[in-house]
Amino acid sequence: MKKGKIRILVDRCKGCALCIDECRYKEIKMSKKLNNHGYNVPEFLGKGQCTACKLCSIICPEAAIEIIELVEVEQC
Amino acid sequence: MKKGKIRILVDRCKGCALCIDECRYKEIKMSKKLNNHGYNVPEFLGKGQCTACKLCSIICPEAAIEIIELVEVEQC
Amino acid sequence: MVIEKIIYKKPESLTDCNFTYCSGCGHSTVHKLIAELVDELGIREKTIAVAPVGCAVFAYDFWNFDVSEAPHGRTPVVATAIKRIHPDNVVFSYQGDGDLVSIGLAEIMHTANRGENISVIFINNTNYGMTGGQMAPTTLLNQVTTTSPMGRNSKNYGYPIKMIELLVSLQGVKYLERVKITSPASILKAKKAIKKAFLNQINGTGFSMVEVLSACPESWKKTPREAIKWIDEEVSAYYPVGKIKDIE
Amino acid sequence: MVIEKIIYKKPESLTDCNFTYCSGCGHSTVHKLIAELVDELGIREKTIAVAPVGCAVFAYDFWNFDVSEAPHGRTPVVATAIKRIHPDNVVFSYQGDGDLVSIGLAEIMHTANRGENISVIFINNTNYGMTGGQMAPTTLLNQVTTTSPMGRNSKNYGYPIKMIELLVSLQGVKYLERVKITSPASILKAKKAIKKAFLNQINGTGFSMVEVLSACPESWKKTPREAIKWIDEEVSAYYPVGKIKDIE
Amino acid sequence: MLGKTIKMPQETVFIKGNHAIVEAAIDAGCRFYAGYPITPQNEIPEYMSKRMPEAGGTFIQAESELISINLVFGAGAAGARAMTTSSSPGISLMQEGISYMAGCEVPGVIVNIQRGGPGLGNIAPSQSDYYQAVKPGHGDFHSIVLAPHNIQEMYDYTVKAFDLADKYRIPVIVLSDGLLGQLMENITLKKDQETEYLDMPKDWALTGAKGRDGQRILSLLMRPGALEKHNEHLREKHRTICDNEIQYECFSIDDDIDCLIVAFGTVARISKGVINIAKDMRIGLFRPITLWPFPYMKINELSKRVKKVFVFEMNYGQMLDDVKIAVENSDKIEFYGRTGGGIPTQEELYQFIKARTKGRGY
Amino acid sequence: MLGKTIKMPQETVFIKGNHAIVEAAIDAGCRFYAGYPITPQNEIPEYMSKRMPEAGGTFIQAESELISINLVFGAGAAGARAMTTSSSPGISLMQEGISYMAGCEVPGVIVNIQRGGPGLGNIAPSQSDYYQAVKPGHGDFHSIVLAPHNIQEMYDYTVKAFDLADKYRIPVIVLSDGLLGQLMENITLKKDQETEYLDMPKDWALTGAKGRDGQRILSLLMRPGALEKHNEHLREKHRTICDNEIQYECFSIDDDIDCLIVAFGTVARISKGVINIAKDMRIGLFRPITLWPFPYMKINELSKRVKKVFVFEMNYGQMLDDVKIAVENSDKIEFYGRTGGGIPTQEELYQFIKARTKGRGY
Amino acid sequence: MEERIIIAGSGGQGVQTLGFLLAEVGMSDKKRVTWLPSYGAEKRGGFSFCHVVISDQEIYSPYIESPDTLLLFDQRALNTYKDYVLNHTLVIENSSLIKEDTVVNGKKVSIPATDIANSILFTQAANTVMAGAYFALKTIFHVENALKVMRAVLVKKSKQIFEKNEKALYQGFNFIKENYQYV
Amino acid sequence: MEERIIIAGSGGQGVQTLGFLLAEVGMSDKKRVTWLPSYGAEKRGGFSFCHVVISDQEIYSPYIESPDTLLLFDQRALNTYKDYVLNHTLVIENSSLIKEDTVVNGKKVSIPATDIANSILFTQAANTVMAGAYFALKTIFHVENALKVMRAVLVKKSKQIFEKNEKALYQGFNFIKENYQYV
Ligand SMILES: Cc1ncc(C[n+]2csc(CCOP(=O)(O)OP(=O)(O)O)c2C)c(N)n1
Ligand SMILES: Cc1ncc(C[n+]2csc(CCOP(=O)(O)OP(=O)(O)O)c2C)c(N)n1
Ligand code: SF4
Ligand code: SF4
Ligand code: SF4
Ligand code: SF4
Ligand code: SF4
Ligand code: SF4
Ligand SMILES: [Mg+2]
Ligand SMILES: [Mg+2]
Repeated sequence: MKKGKIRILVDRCKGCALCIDECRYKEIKMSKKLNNHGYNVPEFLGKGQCTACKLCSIICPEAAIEIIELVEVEQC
Repeated sequence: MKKGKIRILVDRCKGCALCIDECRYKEIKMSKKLNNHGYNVPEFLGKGQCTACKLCSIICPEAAIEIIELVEVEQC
Repeated sequence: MVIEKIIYKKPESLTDCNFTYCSGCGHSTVHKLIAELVDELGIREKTIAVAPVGCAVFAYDFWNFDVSEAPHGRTPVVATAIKRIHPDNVVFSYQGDGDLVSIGLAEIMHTANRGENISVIFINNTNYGMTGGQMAPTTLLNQVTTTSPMGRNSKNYGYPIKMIELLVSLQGVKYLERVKITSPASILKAKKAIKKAFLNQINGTGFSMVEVLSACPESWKKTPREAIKWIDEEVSAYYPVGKIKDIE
Repeated sequence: MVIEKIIYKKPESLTDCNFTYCSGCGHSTVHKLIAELVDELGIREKTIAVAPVGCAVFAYDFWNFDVSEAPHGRTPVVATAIKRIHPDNVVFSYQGDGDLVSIGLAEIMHTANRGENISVIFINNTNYGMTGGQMAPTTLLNQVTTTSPMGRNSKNYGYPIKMIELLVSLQGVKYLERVKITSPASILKAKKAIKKAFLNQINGTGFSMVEVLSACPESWKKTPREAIKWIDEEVSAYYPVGKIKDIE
Repeated sequence: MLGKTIKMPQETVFIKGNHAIVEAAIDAGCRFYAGYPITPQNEIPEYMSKRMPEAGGTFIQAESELISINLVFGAGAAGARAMTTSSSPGISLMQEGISYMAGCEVPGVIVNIQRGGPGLGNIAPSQSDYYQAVKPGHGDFHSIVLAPHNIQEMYDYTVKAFDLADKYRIPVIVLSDGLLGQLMENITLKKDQETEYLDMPKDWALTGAKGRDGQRILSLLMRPGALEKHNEHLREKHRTICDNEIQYECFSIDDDIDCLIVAFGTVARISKGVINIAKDMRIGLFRPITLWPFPYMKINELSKRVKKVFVFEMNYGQMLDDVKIAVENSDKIEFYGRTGGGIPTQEELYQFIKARTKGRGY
Repeated sequence: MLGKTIKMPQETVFIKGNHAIVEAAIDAGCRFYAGYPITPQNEIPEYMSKRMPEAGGTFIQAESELISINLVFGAGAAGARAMTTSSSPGISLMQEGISYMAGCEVPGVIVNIQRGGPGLGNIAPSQSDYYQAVKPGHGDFHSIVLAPHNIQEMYDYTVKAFDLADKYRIPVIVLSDGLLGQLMENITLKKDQETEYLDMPKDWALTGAKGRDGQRILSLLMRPGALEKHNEHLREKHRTICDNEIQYECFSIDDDIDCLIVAFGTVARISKGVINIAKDMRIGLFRPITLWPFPYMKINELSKRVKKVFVFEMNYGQMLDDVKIAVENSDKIEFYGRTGGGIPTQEELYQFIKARTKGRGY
Repeated sequence: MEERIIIAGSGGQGVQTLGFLLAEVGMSDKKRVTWLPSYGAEKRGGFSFCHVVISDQEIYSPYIESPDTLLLFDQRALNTYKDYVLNHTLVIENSSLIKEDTVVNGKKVSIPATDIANSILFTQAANTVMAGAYFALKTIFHVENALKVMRAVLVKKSKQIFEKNEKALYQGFNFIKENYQYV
Repeated sequence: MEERIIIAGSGGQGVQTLGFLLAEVGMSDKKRVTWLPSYGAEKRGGFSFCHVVISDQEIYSPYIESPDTLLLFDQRALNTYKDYVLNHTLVIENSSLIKEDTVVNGKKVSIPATDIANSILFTQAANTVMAGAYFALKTIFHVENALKVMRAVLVKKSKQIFEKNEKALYQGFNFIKENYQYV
């Protein structure tokens, strides 16, 4: 299983909450924060369960979610 | 077999000749006459073979052919 | 004794004005059929026609019932409004292929889709007759016209539009038939189809359209006989005649 | 050691301007997909879009490639001309259902019939979003809108027009697919369909159109989630998704 | 719902301009409406979709402005009182249809809630369709053009539009704008009023040829001279209208004014405010209500009594043409216009007058 | 085929007005044409369907005038020289599109071979689209309007139209009529001429964002003040055009004329004939060639030198409005117009002048 | 020199072709020429006319109200244009199709053009017969000039058609020469 | 008496509703009233404003350039309208959403309307809080009058919603009474 995390571009987000439904690991949750446009935005929990599966970014209408894969590399 | 004759409303006729093709008894023939609009018009020959079948009037675009049935009636 | 019984004469619903169409023109035949039907159905006093812009714009000179003009292509729209105002009248639009398929395509489709209870008589002569025989969306492939001097090619102009086939999928449409008028038999069939379109309206069935493959000897540069032959051989090969939809 | 590899970010073909559409609006999703595809196909420098009059008129703020406006409904006409002038560019029209099915019905049909080698992205959200949610020819039966306060009834307004089914009979049309964007899986399918429409154009295949069933939470008075559900349950029941025509 | 009409005592209501149009049409006996959405007139088709069925009439949401105007043409030809509404780009699309109505002498009412242009422009109020209303599309014809300046007049002149349309068999345009369309104000409705020409017989209308020969609604006149004769008939009608139907308001015009403002619609209203604050100057307002027929004579007469004629519009000077025609001495005329949806304020008009009169008001 | 162009020695040809338009467009580098049939301009799309492919350009037979004008819009936006042609009712249908071209600053040429109106009218020549050409559709904009009066000018001003369109990014209308469209006359073609602005770079055109950010062709400007700013820019452009592009012809205007005729196009031609036969009167002709920008100043100046200003048109007085604006003293103006396809004859114009000047020519 | 000609008849009679021929002849003589057809309705057998002006100088109005010459093919043409005839107008009328002649002014010449054309078994050439008559009457052009122009156009199509037209032209020309002394 | 009010904020904050409420209160007091909304874009979270004029006499311009009262809901509203403030203008600003206050002229009153609304667990009622502040500051209307109008409209919808709004109204009213002496 890949490991990953996401970055929400808070000011692009419109708080539609569709990403939350999509994450089967419940790594995303609605927060109490309002962004600059007054939308209530979700936050990434970072429980370490994110697999960088991209589903949240695919459903996100706003292209507001960046997906980051965490790749283990040998130190050299 | 019914007997009939036709009357061509010469000034409605445009000389398209379609009626001529339609009469299987060849009762209609193109004449040398020009009507008031300059069209060369056909004439009814009256050979006595007309059956008032109406085919000529059906094909006539101009409603220029009247069909007359000749009905034998007992004198009284 | 022999008495003379007139069994056919020019219908009452025609005025005394001669048709001004070219010799052998299909408009004349269809005008005549419509007048005959209006007589036969006894609806002269409640018929309202909408004439198109096209050769048949002059229809109002020939029919002795109410006729309105309409801007080019908007013919079924004008008919729709008249029918909505006078639902008990018999209202039909009479349209050429330029009027109906080209500039008025949106109008006929929306009218059909709304299922307006009108009858549409559609005269397809595969060109713009009135303006001098230009290419229409209905022009056959390779047909030479004044704007397709090398013949219509599908690469630049696509394929001839089959209007009936296009309308068939619309639920609002109740009756579609394509006819020709090249012989007494086909003319009688055409008349029956138009009658059905009128009766559908009278019975409240809904939108009906009859497409008539119609001669334009003038633009086709053919004699009336040749024109009819061309319809039988070429035009109806591409545009098959017959009843395509009939929902009671 | 763990290094961070960004495997998805906002596509290059989007400007830094945030979408101004409502939360959960389908336009945003499709804009994003198109931008991703333009990046992936490496065609940003030769893509020319034509934006409609409708909510997506603002598309030109969001895409970082050339975009033209077009009068309401004439979108595919403008695209046609641009493509004819620049045949090596990738030209697509992006249109709402009001734009494409209502006022622009003749334009899309004639463009399709001419077989113009363009791609059409058709956003069907069953209403006029931009003007405040009025009934469109695509509005579902019984759907309440600001101009169908009692719900659309077929008697006065006919039936919702299935555009894809209407275009299918035109020979000039090469590819038609209806998609939805209600889940990651369906979004990926939608993306594939749009890609195919672009590739068809690049390969010279001809006219391609993809219809996207798209959420308009604002007019539907639904949350984004409810809107998506309504598409899955109601909208796509009437407008079945899938590939309807595909001629190579 | 916001902007919903509020009923007040004594038959008055607090109502939005767009809604007032609807009530007026229904009160005037209009039972056929067709329209296509466009901001800022959407409340008209929206409200109509409810009100017209209630009134037993036909509401059709047209699929385009071409369909709208041609539905109105057909309904008018059938003898009905019919209306469509739109805003600037949509009205441009109706130009052919309006010309047909004029040529065929089919009555009908067209409401234009103008917005900024050219092209798609924006949705803010504007008066930049003066030209296409008053100097219309192809052929020698005119529509009567009425320009209300408050919501009471949105109602009253819409009612009147139907009367004029029937009286003269002519298209009548109510030329309003986005501000008046959206504005709410108290007005008095005259419910179910008898309009003067409502029961006027329309023997020319198409109703079926019952007991008579078929009759025609047409504008094609191909026989040599026929169209010219028809146009002469139309011109005669135009002359009659010019003689009888000119309407205007003189506001604060007394014998010793130095300046005359000429303005219509929204800008006329704002100009009244200018006069109200410009206590230091002697200014009157002449407000044309009929833009066609245009009150040339009256303006000419008034212009002789003043030192300056100010023309204020929400465009770059369209009515200005007609004022120039009316005013003999062009040096007297000063124009100030805002465009693209800009609304001139009392203050800027006041300052403009001041600047052009060296502060003296003339 | 009748009406076929006949080549003459020395690069002159005997050519039909409608065909001259086609040759001019091709010679001016137009490689995109879209049109829909309508009499009396059918020879243009017909001849184009042959000539444009020969010239390697695109000919599209549009399925309506809406499609025509929007194809021209698209081709213009893509940087091409593009043209459409029609006649009056068809031009009415283009009003929205022309407004968009003006708003988006897309160049393009629109030829109007005017016919009688209103409505379907007839197919005889007319000048009754002056209004919709010169006082156009929605929004504050202008097209440049050129009015040729013979076949040489049908050619020359069509070529010029393309130059002006590109120079100013503006729609240009060639306002002709059925008589000039159908007339054959000897003219000189300037084959493959270099037009002044043919190679003008069009960085604003949509060609794909090669090495740059995406750019836009648009007219929607919703941000507060943005549209007004854009309109001010358009107005500046209009002013520049007014300063630089006014064209007219003074015919037989010398110091001691008593009467001035103002006429354009076909009627100007006939008016020359009037002057030719009216040896007993001292008459000059002022012929505006650009109808917008209109030569107000020159007419104003000339009008001061004469006792009468005659305005002759094939309509009920549309350019008359602009002449009234130009001429200070309205009592001097006498109007004679034929309409609905009527063509005024030399004789009737001559008699009219005589009657209005008590036979003295003034 | 300015010669203003109106030709009128019905669609199909060759009215426009005749006008065009005269225009070409004028041009071959290095004159300025305008040719203004009627348009739109003639194909339906309707009224057809054209205006041709041939001149040494700039031609102002190509639209003719006071014709120097009127070539009338049939009764309707005569009825329409009879009031245009001025004292100086030359009227050439096709007497085969004009029965009631009500023209009073002008110089009048009648020629049975249709009958002459029929007599050479080429009805369509009635217009060429009329042309022949015109050239016999108006000496501003040489009939040979006309023949040259006709040859250039017609020979391309068919030698036979040219020859028939040539015959028609001369029959029209000679008919006038034989029947009208005062020319 | 003429009171010219501009209200501004973002779509969804109840700007139009507040304007409409003030208009209704004016009417209930037998005044002439105009209400001019912004239209078209606000549903997309865009800028939203309305102009309300309440007067004893005919109202000329319903479009306001020199407001007597400005009700500003957020930073963008303030930025847009700060230059409209004249010496006599009363500015009521929602300090919950306005952080940089650059207004210099006029009489200024700050109230944390959004916070107050949140505190009664009804964020949507920020506009009613603002209304309460307005009625506390401008004595041309009675707050009871406003309550009556609100009751007529809201009770139809839900008693609970009315009660929350009533509470919001009074909290706004009282906040002013408690914090601003000069009123
Ligand atoms: C708006 C407009 N565009 C174009 C025309 C010119 N026009 C008149 S009839 C016609 C086409 C007629 O073709 P069709 O409808 O097929 O009728 P047909 O004459 O062939 O019977 C056209 C283009 C017009 N009158 N109005
Ligand atoms: C000629 C014209 N008519 C009407 C309008 C108003 N208008 C703007 S957008 C629109 C409809 C948009 O609906 P749709 O195409 O479905 O797009 P959506 O906003 O739903 O994405 C209308 C009618 C216009 N701008 N121009
Ligand atoms: S990438 Fe997948 S696992 Fe990670 S947050 Fe998004 S949906 Fe959840
Ligand atoms: S899907 Fe995107 S826009 Fe919606 S809440 Fe998640 S991050 Fe925000
Ligand atoms: S009725 Fe029949 S038989 Fe008689 S002429 Fe006509 S076609 Fe011949
Ligand atoms: S079918 Fe009719 S129009 Fe044709 S030739 Fe016979 S009678 Fe004449
Ligand atoms: S041109 Fe064609 S359609 Fe028109 S009248 Fe002649 S034959 Fe009929
Ligand atoms: S109104 Fe509908 S289509 Fe328009 S932006 Fe909002 S959700 Fe999207
Ligand atoms: Mg046709
Ligand atoms: Mg939509």
